[in-house]
Amino acid sequence: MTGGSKKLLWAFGAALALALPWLISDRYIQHLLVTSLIFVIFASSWNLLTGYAGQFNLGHAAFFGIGAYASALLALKLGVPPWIGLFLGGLLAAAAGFLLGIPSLRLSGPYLAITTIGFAEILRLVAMNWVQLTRGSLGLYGIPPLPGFWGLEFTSELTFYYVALAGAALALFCFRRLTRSEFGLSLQALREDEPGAESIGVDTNRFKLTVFTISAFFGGFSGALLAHYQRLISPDLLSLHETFQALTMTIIGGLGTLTGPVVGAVLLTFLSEGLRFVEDAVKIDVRLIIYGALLIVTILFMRGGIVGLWERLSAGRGRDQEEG
Amino acid sequence: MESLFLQQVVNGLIVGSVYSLIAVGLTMIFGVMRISNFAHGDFSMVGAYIAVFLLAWVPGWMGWVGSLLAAAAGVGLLGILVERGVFRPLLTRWTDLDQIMVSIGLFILMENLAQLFFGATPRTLSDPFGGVTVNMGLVSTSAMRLLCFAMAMVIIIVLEVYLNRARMGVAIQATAQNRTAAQLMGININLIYAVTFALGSALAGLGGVLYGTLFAIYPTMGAIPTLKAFVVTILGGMGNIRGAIFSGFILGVAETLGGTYISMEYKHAIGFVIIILVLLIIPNGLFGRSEK
Amino acid sequence: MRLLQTQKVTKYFGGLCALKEVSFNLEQGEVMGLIGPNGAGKTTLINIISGAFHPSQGKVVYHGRDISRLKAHQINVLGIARTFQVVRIFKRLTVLENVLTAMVDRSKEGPWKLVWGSFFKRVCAFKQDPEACATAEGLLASVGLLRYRDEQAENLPYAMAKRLEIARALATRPKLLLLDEPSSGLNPAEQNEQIKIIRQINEQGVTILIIEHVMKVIMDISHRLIVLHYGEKIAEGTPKEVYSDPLVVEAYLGGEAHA
Amino acid sequence: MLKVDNITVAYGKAKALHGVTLTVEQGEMVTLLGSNGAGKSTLLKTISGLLKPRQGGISFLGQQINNLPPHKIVELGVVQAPEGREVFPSLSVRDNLRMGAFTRRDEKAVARDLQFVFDLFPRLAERRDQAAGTLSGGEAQMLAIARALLADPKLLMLDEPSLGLAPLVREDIFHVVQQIYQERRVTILLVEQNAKWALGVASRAYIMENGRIVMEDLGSKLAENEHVQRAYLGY
Repeated sequence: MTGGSKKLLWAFGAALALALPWLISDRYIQHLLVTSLIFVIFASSWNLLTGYAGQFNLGHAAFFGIGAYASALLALKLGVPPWIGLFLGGLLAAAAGFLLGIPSLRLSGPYLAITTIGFAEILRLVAMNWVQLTRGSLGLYGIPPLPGFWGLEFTSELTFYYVALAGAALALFCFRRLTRSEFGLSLQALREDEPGAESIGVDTNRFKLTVFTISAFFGGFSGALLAHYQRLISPDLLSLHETFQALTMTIIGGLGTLTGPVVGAVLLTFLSEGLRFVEDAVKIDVRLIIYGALLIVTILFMRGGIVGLWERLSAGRGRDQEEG
Repeated sequence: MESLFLQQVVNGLIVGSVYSLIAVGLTMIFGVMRISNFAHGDFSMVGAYIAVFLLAWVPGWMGWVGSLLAAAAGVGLLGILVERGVFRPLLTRWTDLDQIMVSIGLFILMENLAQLFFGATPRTLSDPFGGVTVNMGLVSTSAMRLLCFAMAMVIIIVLEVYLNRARMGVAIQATAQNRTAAQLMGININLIYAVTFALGSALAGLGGVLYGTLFAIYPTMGAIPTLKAFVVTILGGMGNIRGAIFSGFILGVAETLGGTYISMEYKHAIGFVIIILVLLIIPNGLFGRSEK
Repeated sequence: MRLLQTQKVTKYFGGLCALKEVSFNLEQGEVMGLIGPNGAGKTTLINIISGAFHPSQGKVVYHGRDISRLKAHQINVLGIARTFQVVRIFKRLTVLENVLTAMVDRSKEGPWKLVWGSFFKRVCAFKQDPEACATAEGLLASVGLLRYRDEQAENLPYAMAKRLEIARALATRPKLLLLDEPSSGLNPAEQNEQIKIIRQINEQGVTILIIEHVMKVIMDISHRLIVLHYGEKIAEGTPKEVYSDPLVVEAYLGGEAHA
Repeated sequence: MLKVDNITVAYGKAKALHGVTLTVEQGEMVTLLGSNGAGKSTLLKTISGLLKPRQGGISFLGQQINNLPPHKIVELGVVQAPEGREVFPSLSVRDNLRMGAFTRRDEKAVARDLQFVFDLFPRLAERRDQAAGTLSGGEAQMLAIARALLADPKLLMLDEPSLGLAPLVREDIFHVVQQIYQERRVTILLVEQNAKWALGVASRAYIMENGRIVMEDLGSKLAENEHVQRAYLGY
C-alpha cells in the first residue's frame, strides 16, 4: 500500500469513528460501541504486558477494578472531580502494577499466572467485604458522571462515546509510540529471550517493573472510564472473568500486535450481541460458549489471531501479484 | 475453646482431603506432560453433576458410591477426549503461554456448556445417611463428611500403590522424571500421556463428587477447585504427588482455622496469601527439590 | 595490556564442583581459545565472566575492576558481549530489529528514559531512525546478513542465525567478545566463513575468548589456548605447545596409563 | 544387522548429520569415535527413533525402522543405554531395572536377567532399594547399562559409558562391557571418547567429524593410524 492511500484510509477510518454514533441512532448499539472502546483500552493494556513483554498476567482485572473503585470512591467520598479521578485511578492502578511486578522478577509461566490471579482474587474479596467503603457485593452506585463543559454533557451514550473514543485514541497512540520505540524493542527482546536480552545490556528486572506499571495505568484508566460511564460498579470487575475477557479478545484479535486487541474487542462485543438474537430465538445463552470455542480454535489453528491471518492472506496476495 | 480448635482441625482435614484428591490429578498431569490445566476444576464440576443426576435416579447409598464410579469413568473418558483433541495437537509446539491459554478456553467453554445443559440453579447432593452425626469425644462430624474423608484417603492410597507398584504406574513416574530415557526403555509415551490425563481427570471427577457432597454444585463452581488445586500444587512443588497430598491438608486446615480465628470473609484468600509468601521465599514450593 | 583476569574462579552447583580455581589472563587484542572435553566447565566459565552466574569463590577482574558480583546486563554495559551455545536470537523480531535492540545505549538509558524517548525523541519508530539503521546495516553487512535485513529472525538458516547473534553482540560495542561454539552445527564452508568473520572482528581490536570443538577453527584463529578438564585448567599456551602436552592428550584420548 | 543408509538429520535448522552411512553385523562390537559435537549422540538418537532423519533410511534385520516410534524400535531389540545421568532419579534401582524390562512379558526370563545383572554389578544388588538419584556417577552408569540389558537387546548401543568417570571406575566399566560382549553374545555399537581403549576392543571402528563419517576400518588398524590423532587434536 502506498503512503498516500494509507493516509486516506486513516482519514476515512477517523471520519467513520467520529460519525458512527450519528449513523446509528439505536441507543443500545451506541452503548455497545462505548463498551467495546473501553475494552479496547483494557485488552490493549493487557496485550502490552503479555503480548509484547511476555509477562503472563492473569490478574489484570485487579487493575480494572482498582481504577474503577478508586475513581468512583474519590468522587463519592472526597468530591474529587471525575476528570481528575480518571487519571488518579490509573495512577493508583499503576502503583499496584509496580507491586505485582515484583513477583514477576522471580516467577514465570504457571507460577506467575497463579500469583497474579491470587492478587486479583484477594482484592476482589476486599471489595466484597470492606462493606463500609465499597458497599460490598451491592457495589457502588450513584457514581457521578463526567462533568460537562462548554455546554457539553457526558451522560448519554452518544456523548460518552466521544470520551471513550478520545480515551482509546490516546491509549492506542501511547501504545503505538511505546511499542515502536527503543523501549518497545527492548520489551520484545525481554519476551523473546531473557538471557539473550540480558546479554545485550537490557536490565530485565527494571523493564518488567516498568511495563507492569504502564500496563496497569491504562488498565486502571479503562476501569475508571467504565465507572463514570455505567455509574454503577461491583466487585465482579475484579473477577477472573474480566481478565479472561481481555485475554480472549486479544488472542482472537492477535496477541502481540497493536490492532489485535482492537479488532478482538470490537468483534467480540458485537458478535456476542449478534448472538443475542440467536439466543432469543433458541432461548439459550451461547455467547460465552462461542468465546471459549473461538479461543481454543484460534490457538490450535490460527496462530496470530485475525490480524495474523489477515497479514498472511495479504502477504500471499502480494506474492501472487508479483508472480502473476 | 480447645474443642472448637480441634473441631476446626477435623473439618479442615476433611476439606483438605478433597483438595488433595483434586490437586493430585492436576500435579500428575503437570509432572508428566508439563500441562497446567486451568480447566481441571471443571472436570470436578462435571463429576459433581454426574453425581447429581445419578443420585436423582438411584438415591441413597448405592447412588453415592455408584456416582463415584460413574464420575471416575465419565470424567476419565472426557479427559481422554480432551487430551486427544485439544492438548495433543499442541504438544510439539506449545509454549507455556499457548498451553495455559488453551486450557483457559476450555475453562470458559466447559463452564458455559454446563450452564446450558444443567441450568444455573445450585444443587446439592442428598445425604444418604440422613444427616446422622458421629460423636468422637471432643469433636463431632456428620457420617457423610466422615465417609468423604475415608473415600478420599482410600483413593489416594490406591493411587499411591498403583504408581509405586504397577508396571504402568511406575512407567508414569519414569516418564515424569525423564521422557527421553523412558522412550529408550520402550515406553510408549503417547500412551502414558493418555493414561496420565485420563487418570488425572478421573481424580478430578472423583474429587468433584466429594466436593459436591460438602459444598453446593453449580455450573461455574469449577473455578474454585481449579484455584485451590493450583495453590495446593504450587505449595507442594509442581509435579510432586506426595507434596500435593500434604499441601492439600495444610490448605484445608489453614482455611478452616483462618476462617474461625481470623476472618470468615477472607477464608478463600488464605491460600493465595500462603502461596504468594511461599513463592517469594521458596520458589520451588514446600516440598520442591531445590534443583534448577 | 591486561584486559581481563580470572583469579581462582571456583563454581559449585549443589555439591558438584564445575570449576576449580581457574586463573588466567586475557591480554587486549588477543584471541584466546578455550577447549576441553564435554562437561569440562567451558560454558560455565563464560557464564561466570558474562555475569549469568556468580563464582562461588575467586573473582573476575576486568580493567582492574572486580566484576564478579555484577549482573549480566551491567557487565555488557561495561563492554563484554557474548554469544550462546544454542542461539538465543530474538526470533519474532526481524534481523534488523535484533541488531537495533542491541544498539540502544544502555549505559545512559534506563527503561523510563526510553519510555520518555518514545514520545519526545525525534524519531519515534526506532526502525525509521536513518542513522541507527545505517549503523545496524553496516554491522549486518560485516557478517554477510544484509540481504536478510527484514526477514523474521526465526526464518534464518542456522548458520545465519549464528552470525546474527555475533552481529547483535557487536552492536553493543564490546571490547571483549565471548563466543560459545560459534561453528557448531555448521558445514565446512560455513565454518570457513565463520573463521573469516571472527578474524575480522579481532582485527578491529576486539579481544575474543572462544569455545570451540571444531579444531580447525580453534587452531586457525587462537593466539593462545587454555584447556579445561573436569573444571580445572590443565594447560595453557600456544596451540602448538598445548597439543604436545601429554596431559592434554590424556584428557582427550584417554590414556593407557591406567590400562 | 543394522544398516544406516546415507541419513541426514537436523535439529530445527542446525544440521547435525550430513549423509551418514554405517553398518553393524551380527556379533560385532563396533565403535564410533569422534570429538565433542561430531554427531555421535545424534546418530544414536536417530537409530533409537528419538529423531527422524530428513533423508536416508535405517533398517534393522532387514526391516525399515526409521519411521517407527522409539518404543517399537526397542521392541525389535535395538536398545540404547544412555549416559548414566539419564537414569530415573526418584525411582529405586530395582524400579529402574524394571523399566528396562518394560516391553517384556516373560517374567521368568526377566527374573533370570535380573539375576545376571546383579551378578555382573554386585554394587547395584546392594543398592537395589536405594533411589537412583543417590548413586555415584559410576554406579549410575552401571545402572544405565544394566537397565538396557534387561530389555534383552539384540543390538546394544552404549553412549559414552566412560563419560565423566574417575579412571578406576572407568576401568570397571570397560571390563564389564567386554564381559557383556563375551558372555551375552550381544552385538554392540559403542560410542566413546576414550579412543585407545575403544579401538582395542572393537572389531571395527568409525570416526566422525562435523556430522560426517570420515574413516572406517578395523579397530586395530585405526589404532595405529596417525589420522586418528588428527580427528581429535586436529593437526
